[in-house]
Amino acid sequence: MHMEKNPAIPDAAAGPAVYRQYARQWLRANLPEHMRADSVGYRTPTLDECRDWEASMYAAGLAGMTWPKSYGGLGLTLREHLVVNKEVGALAMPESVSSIGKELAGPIIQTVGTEEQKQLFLPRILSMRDYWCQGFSEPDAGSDLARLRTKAVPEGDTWRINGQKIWTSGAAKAHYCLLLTRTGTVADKHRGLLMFAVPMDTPGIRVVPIKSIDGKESFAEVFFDNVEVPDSARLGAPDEGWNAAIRVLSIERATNRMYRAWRFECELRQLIAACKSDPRLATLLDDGYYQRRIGEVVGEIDALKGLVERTVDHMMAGNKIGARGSLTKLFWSECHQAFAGLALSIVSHVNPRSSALAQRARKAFTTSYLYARAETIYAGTTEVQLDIIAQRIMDLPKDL
Amino acid sequence: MHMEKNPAIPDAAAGPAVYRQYARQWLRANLPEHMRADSVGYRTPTLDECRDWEASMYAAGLAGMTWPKSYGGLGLTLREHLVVNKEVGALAMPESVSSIGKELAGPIIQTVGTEEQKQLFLPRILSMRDYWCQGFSEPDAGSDLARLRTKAVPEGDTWRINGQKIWTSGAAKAHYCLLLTRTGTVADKHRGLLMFAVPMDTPGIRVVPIKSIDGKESFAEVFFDNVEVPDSARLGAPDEGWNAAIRVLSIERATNRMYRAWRFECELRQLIAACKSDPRLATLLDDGYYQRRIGEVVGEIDALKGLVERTVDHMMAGNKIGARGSLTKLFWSECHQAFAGLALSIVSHVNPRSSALAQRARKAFTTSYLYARAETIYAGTTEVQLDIIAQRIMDLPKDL
Amino acid sequence: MSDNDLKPEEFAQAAAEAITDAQTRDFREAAQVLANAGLCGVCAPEEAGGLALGIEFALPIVAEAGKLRLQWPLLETILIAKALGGSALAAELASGARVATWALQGSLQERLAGQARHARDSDWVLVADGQGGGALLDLGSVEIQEDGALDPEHPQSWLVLDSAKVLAELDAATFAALQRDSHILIAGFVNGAAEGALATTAAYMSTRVQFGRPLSAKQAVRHLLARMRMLQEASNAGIQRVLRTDEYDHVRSTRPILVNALASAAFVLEKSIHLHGGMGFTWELPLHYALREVRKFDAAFGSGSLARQVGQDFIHSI
Amino acid sequence: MSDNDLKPEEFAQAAAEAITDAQTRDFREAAQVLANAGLCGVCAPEEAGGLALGIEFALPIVAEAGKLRLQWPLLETILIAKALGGSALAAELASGARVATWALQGSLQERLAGQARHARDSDWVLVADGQGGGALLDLGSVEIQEDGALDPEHPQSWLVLDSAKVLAELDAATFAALQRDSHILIAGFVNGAAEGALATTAAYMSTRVQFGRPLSAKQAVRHLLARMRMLQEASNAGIQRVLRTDEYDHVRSTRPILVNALASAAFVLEKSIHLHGGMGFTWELPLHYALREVRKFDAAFGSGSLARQVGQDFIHSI
Repeated sequence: MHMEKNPAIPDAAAGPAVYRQYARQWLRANLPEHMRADSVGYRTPTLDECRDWEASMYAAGLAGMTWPKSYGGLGLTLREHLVVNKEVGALAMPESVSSIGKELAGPIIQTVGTEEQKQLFLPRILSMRDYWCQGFSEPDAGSDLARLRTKAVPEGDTWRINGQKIWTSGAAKAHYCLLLTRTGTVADKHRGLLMFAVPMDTPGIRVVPIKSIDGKESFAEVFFDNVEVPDSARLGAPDEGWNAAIRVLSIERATNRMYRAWRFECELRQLIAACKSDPRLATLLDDGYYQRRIGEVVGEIDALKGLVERTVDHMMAGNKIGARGSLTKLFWSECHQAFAGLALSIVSHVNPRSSALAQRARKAFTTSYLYARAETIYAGTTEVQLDIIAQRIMDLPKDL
Repeated sequence: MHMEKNPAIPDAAAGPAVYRQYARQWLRANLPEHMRADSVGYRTPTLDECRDWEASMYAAGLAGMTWPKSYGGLGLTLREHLVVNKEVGALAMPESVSSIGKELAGPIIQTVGTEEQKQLFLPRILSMRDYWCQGFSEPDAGSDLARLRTKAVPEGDTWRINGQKIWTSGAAKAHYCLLLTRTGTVADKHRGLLMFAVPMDTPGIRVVPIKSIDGKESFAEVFFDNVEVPDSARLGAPDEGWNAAIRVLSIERATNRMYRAWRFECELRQLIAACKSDPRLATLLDDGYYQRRIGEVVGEIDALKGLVERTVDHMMAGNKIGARGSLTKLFWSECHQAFAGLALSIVSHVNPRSSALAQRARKAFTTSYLYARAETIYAGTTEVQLDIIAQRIMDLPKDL
Repeated sequence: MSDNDLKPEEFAQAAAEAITDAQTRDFREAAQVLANAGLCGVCAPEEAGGLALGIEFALPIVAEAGKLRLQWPLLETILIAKALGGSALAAELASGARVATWALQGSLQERLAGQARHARDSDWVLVADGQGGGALLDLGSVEIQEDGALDPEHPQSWLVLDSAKVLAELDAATFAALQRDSHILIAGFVNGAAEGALATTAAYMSTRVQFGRPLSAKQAVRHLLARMRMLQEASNAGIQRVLRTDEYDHVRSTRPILVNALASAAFVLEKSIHLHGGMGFTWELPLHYALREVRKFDAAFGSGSLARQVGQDFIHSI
Repeated sequence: MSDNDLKPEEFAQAAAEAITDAQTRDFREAAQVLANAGLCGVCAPEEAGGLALGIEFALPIVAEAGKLRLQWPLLETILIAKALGGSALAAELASGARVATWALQGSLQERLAGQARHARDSDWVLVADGQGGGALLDLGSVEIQEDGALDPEHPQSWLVLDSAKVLAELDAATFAALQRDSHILIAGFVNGAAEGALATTAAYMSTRVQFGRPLSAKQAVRHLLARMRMLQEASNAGIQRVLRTDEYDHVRSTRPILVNALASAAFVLEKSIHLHGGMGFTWELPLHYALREVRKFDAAFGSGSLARQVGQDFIHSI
């Protein structure tokens, strides 16, 4: 099938089928073969290759779907966002290298930023000129923000920041840090939290990478030692930024990476295609155990797609998303982690005589299994999600 | 193979192989075909048939293994008890209709009973002349004994008892109730608990059967309305009886129904034999899913046997069993409940054209599936066992 | 019916009332009550006295039936009335004069069909003809063998079809479409059963006090309930999704979501019973009826065979 | 060796010390330390310089290796030294002069064998000969292909055997007995790994404070840890049991308990990592090494094929 590399961006009014067809065609025509994780020609893309790819997606009308036109977005709705996500998921492309910027910093700045900040930051995020990192977690605080210690002290027109952050994804490459500090003391608990956009080249910032079990160094500890920033780096009034972050996090938990359900399916396809490419692995596909487990996974993927599409319907109808993102996050992470175990058990049958596609799958799904260890931890652990569902969705009394 | 119906009871000194061989031979030669749950000729045995069977087992030296000879027992060790249990488990015989007497009342009376009580009660339990029921649980107390309300008030040489019990197994057929009461008020919480052996024909006792989801009426609510018993019905001083019960319960949790692991295996054999007897069901045994699940179950059964045998070794070496019975109870109940689901899914393929053995398995394993709902509830729920393991085995601090 | 403002979810309340009423009556009276409320003919054509609505309007009705544990072949009657088109037979179902059930296993060709609910009380039964289509049979012409092992009150029925009288035939396309609809409604029914059980259990856990606190204060209980909710919601969302075509107007496969719904509902019901403790094991607590019903449908779809089929289909699609 | 009072469990402490010492040294020095402590030749005959003890004495040693995450083919060397009898080869292994590993998949006949640990550093490798027996090969004569996908530091090795030099041959009976022993030791190794992880995790949960209380105060955490303990203890009890013959002096099948140990250890390790939160996902927390090791053994036994085989065997036994 011939795929045109640069078809015209369709008018969203033409309907989801047209936009989805366009997205599908553009992505498949333009994603380099070596960036497709299910291709035998795959090699880990460089940061610049990822940046260029995402920038070209943006230029093609496939990023910033819901951001206002005035700040570089397409001004469309979650509906088109979902349509694009389905096609993003269906193709084994790399994860965004700018997810903190696009999913967290951008939405927070849209909520609490000054007009100047919006003009400055937002278009650069979409066009992949700036990467952001997130400075919320601290070594002793965990999910308990009342224990946050990083301190911001006003000194005339500037702020002096001291403290330490951990689990900061992409700190090494980031241009800005979305930094959460407190203006008072730890005794203030949840009051007095102040957010900044701190340029990462500010003197006094030191990044120490953390190696994760999947072999990556994608997160880091970040030390702030007498870091001075101007007041214009402040995002909102004290507490305003953090309150916005809480809202954004709860919305983003529901709307972020909507492609996950479709990527999950894409991975399942990759796994099966790899088995089919190799006579010995193909016999596994005749085994009732794998057939049944695959059938269960297909059912889970459909249910997950249902949760995602319902979220979009719900929000398009003007409802607040509330805590419902926890259902999607929890369901996805548990199903996908179990799938990662299943996939590992299949690719464990690969040996040096297996097909090239099977070899590729072996690497991809082994890494995926290791990475999946984090899926029940990040963005709120399983236990946190269960607490949220019990308390905020089911309204179960803790005590009479 | 010819099986002698009445071989001589061997001397335990001859070693476990001899005793096991004897037990195996005797049980297989004497259990009526219609009482074997894996036989096409099976029909639910009557209470009298069960009584006669257990009485004949006792006469054959296969019950009361560890009870003192002076009270009708065989005066042997847990080692012989285990040996017999293995063969009891390996044959699909009915559950004991006198388990409360044999597993609870008997051991408690041995611990706190007067010599007179021991002489009176113990031999009659073993010879199946008396059935006992257990009167511990109450409607509002659950596992929280501090809320026990059934009251015993001394009146001269007698006690007057008022209250209500629930989940009393076998109350309708029982001759005696092992009854837990309190002498003071609920404010005393765990103090002042007094145990009695109450004849069930005492005026003022009313039994209301409870139908369970497996269709049986094996437990009941029992109402005590101004029930008068002589002081000789008292088992131990206040608190003594209950403290003995706690010890007995913890030992029994570990040593009771040791046959379970071997019965579990016996059920798995029955299930597979039923499949093999029917061409359509036999194809399920070629399905990798069922093969793999059966393999996992076999591994679980072996681990369970290991836990049981280790308990015997441990106690034979003079150690206290402590909370370790919780490991066995929990592991058995979870594995067996999951197996019941697997078995149901297999016998769900039975239709009117299936073999007689398959029809029998359909009935047996459907009932087993329903009954298995109780296995994570009775004798301490799964949650209670997990709490015990966390606290008493792992010594996990609840607070610093 | 041309009322475009009608919303499927509005049917739930009305259905719940009719079903609750029907549950106080005998089988035949129940037929009248359910039919009079428009439930039996919700998808039947107007000329048969039906409301001519899509399957999405039957779904909330059937979900209520699951929630309320209705023992009556409502989803079967709705579907068969729909499939029979404008015929007199459809009118008899829509009016409650007749009741139909569906034997989900076997076929006319095999002369044995099974897993029909309430066959003893119903008039007609739909079976596969063994050649891709379906056949509506007069239950008076078949021998009914009941298997009460799983549910003595509402046994699974097997039908010996040696002298079956065929009342109507469904062509392969109609029968296939009807099977698709049945997957959706059965998924909706068992998911409704799970939703009802979850509500009952959460309420019980919130009011049942032990050691001075409600059981729902215990994290183990809260987390288990939350997990049950997650599964039930996911399954529900999947069912809603399969009602809709995709952006390209293709219908979606219904089997995966039925696999998911059956597994999730069984989990929710089993755990609901467990969480009720001793009470959960009594006949009195009605959750076991729902569990039996879910297990009957599970058996009807070959207990695991459906998941295997979904897996095979997906594998073949690659 | 005639000291009848020797108890297997007494070996654990001495083994732990030697293993801890070995972990500070390079591969060759480690061989000396482990051999000098009597570990390599624990089951080798006395004429080969071994202790001539039964496999039950190797078990606590190997469990310690699992617990301490020793990266050295200790269980392989112990087993191969045992199987080689009184030969000079056995003496070289018992003395630490040579180190042997075992390729658990493939065969000489297939000219490909795989899933050998530490093949790059070892001298010899045992492989199936493809006709029921085993063959000890000189690793210098085979081509080693490493697959670091699961474990870049200690990759899974595949061996191309086209010009393999055979040093010794094991007959079918010896090889079968050795495989039985290997199941026990591998089960013991992964169970030891689980035991170690559980201890680490329980300690972390008891000291890590959140919202003013240790994480172990949370019931969800306590219950998960308790469940992990149950699995680990059950698996351990099963391994101990399989060491002993039954009342009739029959040996017991070792595969079921290996299936159980591999599954339980993977569960315990995965959940241990999960319970450590963000810390659990870092390379720094060493539990991931143990998880990789368990997954390598799981792969070596065909990742699920072993459970299927156990199921088939049981089915055939009826």
